[in-house]
Amino acid sequence: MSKAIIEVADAKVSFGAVRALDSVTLAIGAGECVGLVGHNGAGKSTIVSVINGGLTPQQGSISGDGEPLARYGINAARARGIRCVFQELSLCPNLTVLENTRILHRHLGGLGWRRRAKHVIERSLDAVFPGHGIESDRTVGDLSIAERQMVEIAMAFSDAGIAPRLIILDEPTSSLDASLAEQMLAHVRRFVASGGAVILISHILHEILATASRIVVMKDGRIVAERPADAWSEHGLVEAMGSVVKGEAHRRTLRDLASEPVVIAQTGRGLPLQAKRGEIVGLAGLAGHGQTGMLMKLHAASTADWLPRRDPAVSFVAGDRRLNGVFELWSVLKNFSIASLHDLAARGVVDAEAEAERAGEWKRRIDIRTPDMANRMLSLSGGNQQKVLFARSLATRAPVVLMDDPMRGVDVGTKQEVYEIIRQEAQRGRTFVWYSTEMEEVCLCDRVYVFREGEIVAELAGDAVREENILAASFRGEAA
Amino acid sequence: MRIVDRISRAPWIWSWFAAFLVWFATIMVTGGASTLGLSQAALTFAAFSIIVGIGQMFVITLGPGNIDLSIPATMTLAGTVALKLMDVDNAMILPGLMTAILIGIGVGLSNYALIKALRIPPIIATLSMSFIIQSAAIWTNRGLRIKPPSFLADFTTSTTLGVPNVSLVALVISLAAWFLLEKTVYGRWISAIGQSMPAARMAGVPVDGTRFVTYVLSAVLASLAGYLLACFSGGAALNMGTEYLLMSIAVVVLGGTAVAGGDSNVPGIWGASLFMFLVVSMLNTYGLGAGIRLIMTGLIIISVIMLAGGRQPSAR
Amino acid sequence: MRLKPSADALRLAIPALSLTVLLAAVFWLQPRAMSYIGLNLLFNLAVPIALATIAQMLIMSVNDLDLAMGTFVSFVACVTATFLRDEPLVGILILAGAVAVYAVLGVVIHLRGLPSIVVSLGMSFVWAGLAVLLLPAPGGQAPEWVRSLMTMKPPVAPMAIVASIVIAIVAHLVVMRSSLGVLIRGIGGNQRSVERAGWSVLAARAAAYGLAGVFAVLAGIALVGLTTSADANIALRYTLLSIAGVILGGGEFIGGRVSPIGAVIGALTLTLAGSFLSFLRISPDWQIGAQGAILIIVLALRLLLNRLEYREKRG
Amino acid sequence: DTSDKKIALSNNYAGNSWRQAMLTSWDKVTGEAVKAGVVAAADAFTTAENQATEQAAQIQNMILQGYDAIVLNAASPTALNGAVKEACDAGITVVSFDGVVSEPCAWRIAVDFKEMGRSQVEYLSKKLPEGGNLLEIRGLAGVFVDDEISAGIHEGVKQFPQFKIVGSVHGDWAQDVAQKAVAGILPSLPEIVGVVTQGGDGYGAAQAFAAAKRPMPIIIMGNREDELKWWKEQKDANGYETMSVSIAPGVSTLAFWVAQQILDGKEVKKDLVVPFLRIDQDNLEENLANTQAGGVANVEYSQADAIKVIESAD
Ligand SMILES: Nc1ncnc2c1ncn2[C@@H]1O[C@H](COP(=O)(O)OP(=O)(O)OP(=O)(O)O)[C@@H](O)[C@H]1O
Ligand SMILES: Nc1ncnc2c1ncn2[C@@H]1O[C@H](COP(=O)(O)OP(=O)(O)OP(=O)(O)O)[C@@H](O)[C@H]1O
Ligand SMILES: [Mg+2]
Ligand SMILES: [Mg+2]
Repeated sequence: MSKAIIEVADAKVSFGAVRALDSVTLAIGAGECVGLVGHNGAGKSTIVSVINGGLTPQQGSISGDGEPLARYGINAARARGIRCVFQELSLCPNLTVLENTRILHRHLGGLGWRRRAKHVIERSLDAVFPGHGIESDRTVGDLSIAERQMVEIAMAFSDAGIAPRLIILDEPTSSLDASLAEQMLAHVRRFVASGGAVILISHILHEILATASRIVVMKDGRIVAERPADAWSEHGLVEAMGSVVKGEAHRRTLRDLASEPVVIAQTGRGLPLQAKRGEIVGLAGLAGHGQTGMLMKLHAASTADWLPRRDPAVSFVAGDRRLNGVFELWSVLKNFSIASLHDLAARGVVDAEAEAERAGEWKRRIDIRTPDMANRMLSLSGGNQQKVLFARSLATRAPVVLMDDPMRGVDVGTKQEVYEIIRQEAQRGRTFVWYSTEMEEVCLCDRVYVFREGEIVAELAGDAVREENILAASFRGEAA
Repeated sequence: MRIVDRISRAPWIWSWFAAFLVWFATIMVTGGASTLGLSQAALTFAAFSIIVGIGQMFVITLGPGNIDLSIPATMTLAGTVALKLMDVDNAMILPGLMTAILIGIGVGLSNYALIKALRIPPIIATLSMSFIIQSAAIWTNRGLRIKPPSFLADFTTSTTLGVPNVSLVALVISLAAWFLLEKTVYGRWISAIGQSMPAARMAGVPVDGTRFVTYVLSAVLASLAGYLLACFSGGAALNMGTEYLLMSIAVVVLGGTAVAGGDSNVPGIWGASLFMFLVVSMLNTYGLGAGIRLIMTGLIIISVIMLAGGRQPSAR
Repeated sequence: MRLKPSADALRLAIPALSLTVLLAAVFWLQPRAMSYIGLNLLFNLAVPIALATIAQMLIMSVNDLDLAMGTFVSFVACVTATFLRDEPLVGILILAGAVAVYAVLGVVIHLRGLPSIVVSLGMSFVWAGLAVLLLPAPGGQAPEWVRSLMTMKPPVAPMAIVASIVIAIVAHLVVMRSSLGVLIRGIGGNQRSVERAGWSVLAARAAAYGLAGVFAVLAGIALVGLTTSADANIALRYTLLSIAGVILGGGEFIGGRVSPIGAVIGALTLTLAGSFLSFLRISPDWQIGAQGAILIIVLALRLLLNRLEYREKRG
Repeated sequence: DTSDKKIALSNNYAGNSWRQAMLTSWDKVTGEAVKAGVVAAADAFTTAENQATEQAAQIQNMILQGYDAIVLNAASPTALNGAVKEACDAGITVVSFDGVVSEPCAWRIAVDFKEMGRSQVEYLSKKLPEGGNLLEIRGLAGVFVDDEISAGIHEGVKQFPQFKIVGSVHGDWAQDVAQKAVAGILPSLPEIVGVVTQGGDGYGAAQAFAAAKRPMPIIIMGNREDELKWWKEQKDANGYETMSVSIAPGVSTLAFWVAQQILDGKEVKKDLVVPFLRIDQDNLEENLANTQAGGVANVEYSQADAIKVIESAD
């Protein structure tokens, strides 16, 4: 290969204890489409941020067209023709399509920019998604998720002065149906054929196999395999991605729960969900396919907004700590005790001694690493914050614990400790409903519901809880 | 050093510091001769701001966008109705107080009904409500000033061991508020809601119930302040709450309570209320006009928030 | 062709509908209002309110709130009735300075991460103090040109209507059509994506505040043109009126969802609501309360229509 | 004949006892006039907040409603001129009282506020010939009446230089605000012999002096019932002497009759002066007895009174 458009060498990025990138080297040349696959949290989005200029690696170098780039940032990347479609929505929902185009292309200003922006985006939309039917004066917030994703993709391919050379697509088809996805992939192929470069990230493996010229597999922040596309099969990819370390310590002990009572149930579209006393129920499937929504529904159905409940029916462990887990102004102690105040209070007055004692107990039990529980919650590392949220939930008397991908940012050692606690608690009769994006965790469950497009599509129990089965259920439809 | 460091990080210290400075500057004019008189006056009049300020603080603690603009009208209505009911009769003191409190409960209920059922933003809901309450106050008594029962008039205007009785009442309410905030489950709940409503809900906090109680609490404290103020000043007037609109917000903010919610502060309200009274007295004493007085007040509010805003709040 | 109207159009339809209903009610109660002079009388005091509402809307479009709007407009009115008339150059300098102060406030709020509510609460005292210093007692006089501008009698439609339309169009061009307006609203919608495209959010916020200052200055000048003189308390109620106007016009406190045309309609609606009440001849005791009631009713209507919109979206 | 004429009252504020007394008097007197068929209607309108903009809109609505005359208590002497001019242009008679407007086309039933301020100092000079320190309580900053009365007081002090104003506070015409402001400044003041006021603030000042245990100065009262009652108590207890002065809320009824006379075709001068209502030591009891509990000392006018006032101005 001649000169790469962009080359990242030996990049290391960590967020606290999480090694998001561990010595990653990746080069993309003109006229190739690199497929990037890996489990959730493998570091795919992180390498994208590095290439895009949004994130400076703590170690490693970046070079473009053969020359090393010392001061690399968003504007430098854009000037080199590098564009990105981000995994999460990155349009302004209150603006129209062409106004978003204006925000993206800083040099589009001046009188009559609307006409130019309209031209730019519509040409691109027409090219990528012929017959798309999206008018450029519609507000993005009014568009369906699929339409938004189409606009984002078209925006990346649009040309308003600086022609795109490298386009990074981070799970671009997650909300597109098969025909739209095919339109996009066809455009990618055309773009690559005309000398452009593309990095394509997707969990839908056959898309990658059909489109990429080279496939890179990432796992736990490293590149573990890299081969031309025709040297891969779907099965091979799944195997290479699989992050389950099937050590003995992780094996589930098969238990007979048939005679236990059902403690929580929920019906909706798809299969009904129910969990028995002492059971660990997993919610699996690709991220964002309705698992969190299900947990919220379960939670709302068993809690009251007006009057406090003496005996809590469920408790909740948040995965998105910032949004619905941590109280940032509070100490570790108060963060821990908020859900079990009723047990620690007499006539509404919190018994400070009992509170401190209970907190001390849990601090020892799951080893929260802080010298003093009166320290600010935010002074804890991410993993330790997560432990506090676990402790908060487990310290309640609630018979059911709902967990929303609670291991984000938790390091391996801590995970093992928490798994052990969950097993013990389940043994004592507590029920867990556990959404996880990590296959290893899903495989710890007694029973697993696989979600796709907001509904439960499969129920796996006992020995059927295996990675292949879960992946197969998650991808069914696309792969068929 | 540690103690100095800790104290300088306490959010309420700035308002106390400012109040002390202004107090000192004022008594220096008379070479210290006015110390007792000024201190007593400050304690007396700060008491009313403190009582309404505490109510407003509970509401502001609920998080961004929560503010009670119906406080002045509630004060007026409670004062008017209670004094009319008591009609200078010492035997009616308790029924009068009960009526004032019932009015507070009614106002709080209506406020939260508008906020919750009609999804009207709290600012506009409480404002609209305040117009209706004001009309109700006019309608009940057409602004006639009925004298308070003699016992109440004496009680509110006299002192115990040199400390004004109304400030003792404010002290009791403050201690109760402090206790509620720091020691009870309810205090934890409002602080949690103010920091993050979704997180509070997921932690099992009864969010609607707590918010409802808080709006009721604010209105009840406002009516209590109206009741006391009407007795103190010799009768309810239709405009008697007016200046407590901005005052109630200002003392909360100056007192170090986070406007973004979740972090409230009772001692700070004392400092800020004393300060707000003393700064007017000082500027009056120095013979400064209304214009300068307003400008200085504004600049001081902004400087206090700039000073307090740049620091990391300490762990609670 | 799409058949379903966009959310923007619906957002506008709600306030427009309330205004129409209210106007019909007013015409029914008072047919005399249905004339050139009648319309002017109904609406001319809405012109400064509309300008102040646009100013508040600009601040709200970057997810902030200005509690000093009323005192600032009063201050501008005092400057207009004194300096702008007697020494136009000094007057213009003062007003330009005031706009600059607004821009600086935007910078400070962004840099220090301060809550806009508190900063503007503090500023409201400052503006009020300056106004009292300028005009300790009501007085001053409107500059001739301002007065004649505001009392002009254009053909076809009365000045109040023409001015409202002009304000709506200009604000629409600035906020909805210009690049700067897009940027400002972008901050309200998704600050991160604006940053990610390489823009300076600080500069954009300062621009939003500065622009708000300009519209608020225009509000003060227009007000003096109508009242012929000023006093330090002349526009205190504009703070809450302007917020209510933005909300009535379909704007939201956060998310950068605003509508200048809606805001102008909201201001007209609020003014008309007052007239409607006085045509109803409510007992003086309850006239004040009725103002609260009408605010509640109009906002409740908004909720109802929002529900319809929501159902439409899902359906 | 004015039996088919409609008159409106435009009132800018309803939030104190004086305004409520004014509205009550209006209601009573005009109600009888309407019943007797003197006029067709006499409706009262009031605005929520004391704001000129709101009142201007109110006047414009009255123009639309087709009233023949507008009786006006204005929020600002100048800021309503635009609306008043429009009313005049529409052929409507505008009669302003208490808060008068400067627009030439309107009639003014004015109280000489300056004189009201000056006379306070004159009274004090008679009671305290050797003079002394005075405390001034002002009204609401930025409002016309406040500025006028204060100017009169300062004129009076110039005239009687044995007095010196050693402190000045804003009481916003409210007892509780006045009480608070006086209590704040009092500790730092030397001995005070007299308090000059603007009405609605004397009782609050007295309370503040009592609370500070300072000798009670001569506090000029403002005709409120609570003030008169306190004065009476002091008078009975220790012979306390003072005077009380204010504009009578019933002046609204005078304005009503003046408007009716103008509509009837009478020639009326544009500027009429009503005397302020003054209560002295000897007529205190009589006035107190005639004042509603919690209200304001009042005088209501009849058609004949109005004709007398009009004629005496010629
Ligand atoms: N801003 C951040 N702060 C802390 N941790 C982060 C941050 N961004 C990413 N991480 C962590 O870095 C790791 C790699 O994340 P990355 O987003 O690159 O994963 P990914 O491969 O894109 O996963 P997915 O398939 O879910 O998109 C994850 O463990 C994630 O939790
Ligand atoms: N802002 C802070 N203020 C005070 N102490 C802090 C702060 N940030 C981190 N610490 C302390 O420094 C230590 C190391 O933090 P760091 O986030 O690197 O931990 P970590 O190794 O990532 O932990 P974990 O394995 O649980 O993720 C933590 O134990 C924490 O108590
Ligand atoms: Mg960590
Ligand atoms: Mg990713």
